[in-house]
Amino acid sequence: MSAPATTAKDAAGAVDLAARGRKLGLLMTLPAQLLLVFIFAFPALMQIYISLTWWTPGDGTIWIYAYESFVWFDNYVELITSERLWEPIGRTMLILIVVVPVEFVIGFGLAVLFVDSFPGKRVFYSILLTPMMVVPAVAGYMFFMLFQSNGPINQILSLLTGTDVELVWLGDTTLAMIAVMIADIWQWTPLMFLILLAGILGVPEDQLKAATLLGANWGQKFWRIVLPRMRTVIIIAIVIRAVEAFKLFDVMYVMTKGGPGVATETISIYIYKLFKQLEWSYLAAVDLSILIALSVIAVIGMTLMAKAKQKRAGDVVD
Amino acid sequence: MSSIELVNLTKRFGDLVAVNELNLEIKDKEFVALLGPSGCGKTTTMNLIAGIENPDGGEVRFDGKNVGSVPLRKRGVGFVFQNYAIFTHMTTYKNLSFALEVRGLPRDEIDRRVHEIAKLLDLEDRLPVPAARLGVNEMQRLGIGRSAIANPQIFLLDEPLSNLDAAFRAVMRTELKHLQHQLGQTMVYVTHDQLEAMTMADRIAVMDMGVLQQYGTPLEVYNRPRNLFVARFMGSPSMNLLYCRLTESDGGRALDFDESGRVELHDEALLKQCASARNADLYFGMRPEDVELSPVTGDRGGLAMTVTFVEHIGARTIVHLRSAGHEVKAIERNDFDVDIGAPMEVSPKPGAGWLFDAATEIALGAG
Amino acid sequence: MTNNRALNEIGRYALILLAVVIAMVPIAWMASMAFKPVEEWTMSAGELTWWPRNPTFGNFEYIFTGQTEAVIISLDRTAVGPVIASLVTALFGTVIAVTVGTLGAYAVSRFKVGGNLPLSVLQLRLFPPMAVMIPVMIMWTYLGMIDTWWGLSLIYGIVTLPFAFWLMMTFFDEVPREIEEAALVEGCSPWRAFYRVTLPMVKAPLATTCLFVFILNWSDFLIALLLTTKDWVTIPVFMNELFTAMTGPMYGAKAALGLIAAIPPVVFGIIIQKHLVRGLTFGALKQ
Amino acid sequence: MAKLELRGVTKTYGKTVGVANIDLTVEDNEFFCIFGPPSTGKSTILRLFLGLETPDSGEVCIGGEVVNGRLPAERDLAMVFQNLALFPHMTAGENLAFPLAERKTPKAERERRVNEVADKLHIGPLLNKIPAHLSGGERQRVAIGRALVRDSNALLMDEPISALDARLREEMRVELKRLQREMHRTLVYVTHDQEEAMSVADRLCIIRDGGIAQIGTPQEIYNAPNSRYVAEVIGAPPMNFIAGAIGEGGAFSADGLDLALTFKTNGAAGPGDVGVRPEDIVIEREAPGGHAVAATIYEVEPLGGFTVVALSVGDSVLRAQITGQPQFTLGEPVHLSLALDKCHLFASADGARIATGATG
Repeated sequence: MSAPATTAKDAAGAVDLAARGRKLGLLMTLPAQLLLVFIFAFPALMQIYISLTWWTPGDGTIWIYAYESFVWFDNYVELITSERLWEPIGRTMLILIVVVPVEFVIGFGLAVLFVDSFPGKRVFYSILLTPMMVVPAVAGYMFFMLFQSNGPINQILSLLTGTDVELVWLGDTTLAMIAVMIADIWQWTPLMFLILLAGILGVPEDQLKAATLLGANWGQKFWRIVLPRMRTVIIIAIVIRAVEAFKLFDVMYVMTKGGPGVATETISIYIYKLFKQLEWSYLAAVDLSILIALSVIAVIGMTLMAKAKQKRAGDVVD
Repeated sequence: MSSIELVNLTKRFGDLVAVNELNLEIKDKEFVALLGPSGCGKTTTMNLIAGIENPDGGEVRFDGKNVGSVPLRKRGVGFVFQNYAIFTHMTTYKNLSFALEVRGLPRDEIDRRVHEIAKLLDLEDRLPVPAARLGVNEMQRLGIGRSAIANPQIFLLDEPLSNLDAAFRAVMRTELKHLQHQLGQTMVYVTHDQLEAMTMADRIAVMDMGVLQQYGTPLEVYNRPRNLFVARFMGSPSMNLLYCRLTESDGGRALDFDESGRVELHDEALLKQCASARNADLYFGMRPEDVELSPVTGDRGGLAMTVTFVEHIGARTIVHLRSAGHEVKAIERNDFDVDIGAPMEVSPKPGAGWLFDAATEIALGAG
Repeated sequence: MTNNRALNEIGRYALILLAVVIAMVPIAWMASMAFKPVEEWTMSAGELTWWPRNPTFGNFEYIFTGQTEAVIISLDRTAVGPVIASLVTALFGTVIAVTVGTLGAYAVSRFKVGGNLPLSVLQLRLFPPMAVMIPVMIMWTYLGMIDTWWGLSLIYGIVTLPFAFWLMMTFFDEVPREIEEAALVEGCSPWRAFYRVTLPMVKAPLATTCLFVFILNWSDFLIALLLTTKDWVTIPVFMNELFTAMTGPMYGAKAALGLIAAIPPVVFGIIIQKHLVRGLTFGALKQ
Repeated sequence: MAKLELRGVTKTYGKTVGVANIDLTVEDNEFFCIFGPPSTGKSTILRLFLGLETPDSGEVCIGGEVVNGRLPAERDLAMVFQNLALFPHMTAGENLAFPLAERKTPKAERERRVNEVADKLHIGPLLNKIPAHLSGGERQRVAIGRALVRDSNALLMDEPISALDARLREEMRVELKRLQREMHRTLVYVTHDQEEAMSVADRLCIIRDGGIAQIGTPQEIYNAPNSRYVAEVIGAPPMNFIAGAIGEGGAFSADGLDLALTFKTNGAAGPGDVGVRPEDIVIEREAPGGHAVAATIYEVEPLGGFTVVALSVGDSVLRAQITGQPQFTLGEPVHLSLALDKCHLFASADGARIATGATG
């Protein structure tokens, strides 16, 4: 009785909404895709090419002729064997392992204090966020001044301990590392505080009220409702901080330039030095290894977050 | 078990008075509905009873004892939230056992009671399932079970049926009523749906702007509304309210509806109401099903109106009529039909009619 | 019952005040140093002063005009250039990142195109800029973009693209589909529906994203250190240079410049405080 | 104004079926109502007409012309969405003028039409307010105004008044019906409120899982449902069903119930159900002659205007709807009799209606 059913494809000879939308969509993502190719694809190929040679800008030839000094995987071999690379990685990991947990604990403690409202809450909240907003290089310089041997920190310590404290913070290897960690904790604890507070406040109000009405006290509510619901937030906070820690450069460089010696030389500072010494082919190999390592971490982090988010999305009633 | 008394209960949010000097007495094992439009203070009243909100004035008493100082945790009140507030990160079993676990009861007793309540609410096979994956209807029953398991004396429900689809809502109305008889608890039920209140409640407290308008059995509130607000709010379609003036003429009383006509009063009940009328300006209230429609003959002493619209809605037909200053809706059986524009005579069925003082909006018969 | 609640309150305030003091000390010290005259720059431990005995604007005058009577050596270059450089590059970097990011975010949010775009953009965010410096250096020198404002702005635009992209995507996801469909039905093409309806609706979130990305670009040090030499050196890099062999670090001058550099991000940060969580966690978490 | 048609249209979203092989015609200038329980494909039909969805197969026609490939903008339809979809950053006046502005209508003409629609919907004073400052009812009128401001081919509405409170809904449905008549528009109206559907529709289309169960006037659908499904979804409280068996010659017998009903069935036999609406059941206290059946009162629900009385008869429960407020006590023995001409016989197998009207 009706005309022969025509399939959507030919009936939609003209372009239908979905197709038109996709066309517009592809057009709109073009700039982003171009930028990504410009910063990802081309550089990656270039780095792979250079990393297989002994080319350095100092040779007088431009990088395209690097093939003259093909050494295949020598750079990678040296990279793995020489401890010169593993030390900075070790130091960065050390900073990571100390700094992130401390920031987490302080951040969580502060977040718990800010759960219910009290007079002045908004003002204190803004003040506690300011360290995170300060330009890292400037923060580095602040702590450079504070940690001078005749600086305020020594003075405060003298006051507290009654003795005359004259620690040479930036001159001594272990003290410098502690100073650098303090600076990082000072700057990035507010980030933990911000994320964890959002996590706690993200717990649906009604579920907390329901728990109280069912007879749960403060502790039971915290362990049975707040904490389990915050697993995803805690993962997010730690993954973000861990990734940031890999990029530590500004504060360290301004405070100690990686010194004294190589005491506070993070992976980024080590790469910067290699860059300045124009050992670009070896550096290309180092960069690629880091890129691969971090991509693996990124994928793991992403799947963790996606799985957690998907689980949260499963909360129908939320 | 426990009765509830609200004495001069008052709650303010800034300069908005959410609950204004509310006095209400709910007997033990009674099912009371707090009914009113959104923002009338019914949910705030429930929160005051539960202890989620603290009153600015007056008292909440359980069995005569003021519970103002009893913390939320210890009031032993069951509460079902409008969106159920299920612990979506736990399984159905864990939701049900929560109340008992926080009281530190032994494991085997918890297990027994969880299975008992699950069977009662037909959730037995859903116990291991994560609560987030339950359907809306199951979640609603879980919300009730989670509180009921601790056998609270008082059970408060905040519009629990509003998220359900129409068919299942009718089923849940009867199921909730039977559950209340079975558990034998005092139940306070907040809703804006007057049909729900009529079918489930033993008594209805109609509220508006934080003030109690009327408190009585469903039929009392429906048949003898205390004021214009209750008259308009109850019933679907709502009561017809026609402005008129009471006139005396040679011994008989009549209601003058200006151009729509005059109606002599012979009905005993109406005359008794007029006796207590303090001024002549009145509203004549007539439920749509109490309206008698007849072709214009002039001898029935009714109002002359014309049909403006006819709505066939299945079992009933709603006839819309209009005259110079008045609009009336009448309900007829399914097979009733009339052309738009046809003149009709509108008069109250015997015994129907409920008068209100136009100024104070209070029903004359309410006394 | 009430007294231990009072105790809680006191405990809470004490801890918060301690945290506030720790947060404020470094900033306060730099602020006070910025107003200290030369003689108070370096003090022997004994009489270190927290607040400048006789505060002066000398340091600001010094960094912006190159000399002030208290300091014998004059600067060969004033801080005016770097301040302009920081402003210009941060601004144009923001324009690039937000424009490209917004278009891409809308396309992915609405038309589910772009396949791996979201993931690859995120990856861009995760690894350190240092790891791309060699190719960037070679390309930028080849294209003559070293020490130019557009060179620096372009790299800033790319590095902060992930933030703009993900932030705008969360805001676009919150725009109800029906509103756009209403525009389509009333006569708009998909582009006009975006331009006339969706974009105006996200004006406030767009401003927030701009501020957020501006803070990130303004705070950069490493990229500017590598890609600029003289003309377009930004404030952090210039601060690093304020170190002459003779007098050692010019504390007061650097503190003054540091103060100027710190103000914009702190102010903007507080303005967009509500959306910080969303930005930093890529929309995984909303306030 | 134009006729809207779907010819053999199917639309699926991955595994879930939106609509399956639907044939539907909306006549010009008709108030065509689509009714069905939530998420059974009603909105998909509107989205197919609007072009927001493209059918997997079949043709969408407006005014006889196949428009499958056309963009929504080129179909010249007007739509009121369930959440109204007003442009939040524009004032009510700008919302109303938007369709005309998009179609490059000259300014003077735009203003004239906007004011004309504003007067008709009494939203004149609201024109310079933004939607956030309007009440639910006012926002709803502005959305309708935006759809009426242009002479579109047809007007589509997706449950436009479901968000309003009961009182306003009753008034709005009457006003919508009157507006549709005055402005001579073809209107396709989707709702899941069966009272609203019965009240407004010229013709009513009952949807079941993406397919059409029945199309007809509200009276036809109410009095002659073509299947048990339609009988159940239309009418509140819902129709009662008595399970039993149909013998030769159309005699219906249900076990545990001495009910003697014979239907004109042309030889169909086997399991069947008798359906009777609550208002077609009569309750008497004393036993009248004829075919009254003994029963006891199971439950009484006073609803003010009428009362729903549940009667337990044999092992099944029937609900009767009595006007007024009769007084019954639970468990009281009574007698019920059925309005024979209103009884329907359904085949248990496929639920199809076999006959209507029985003899005692």
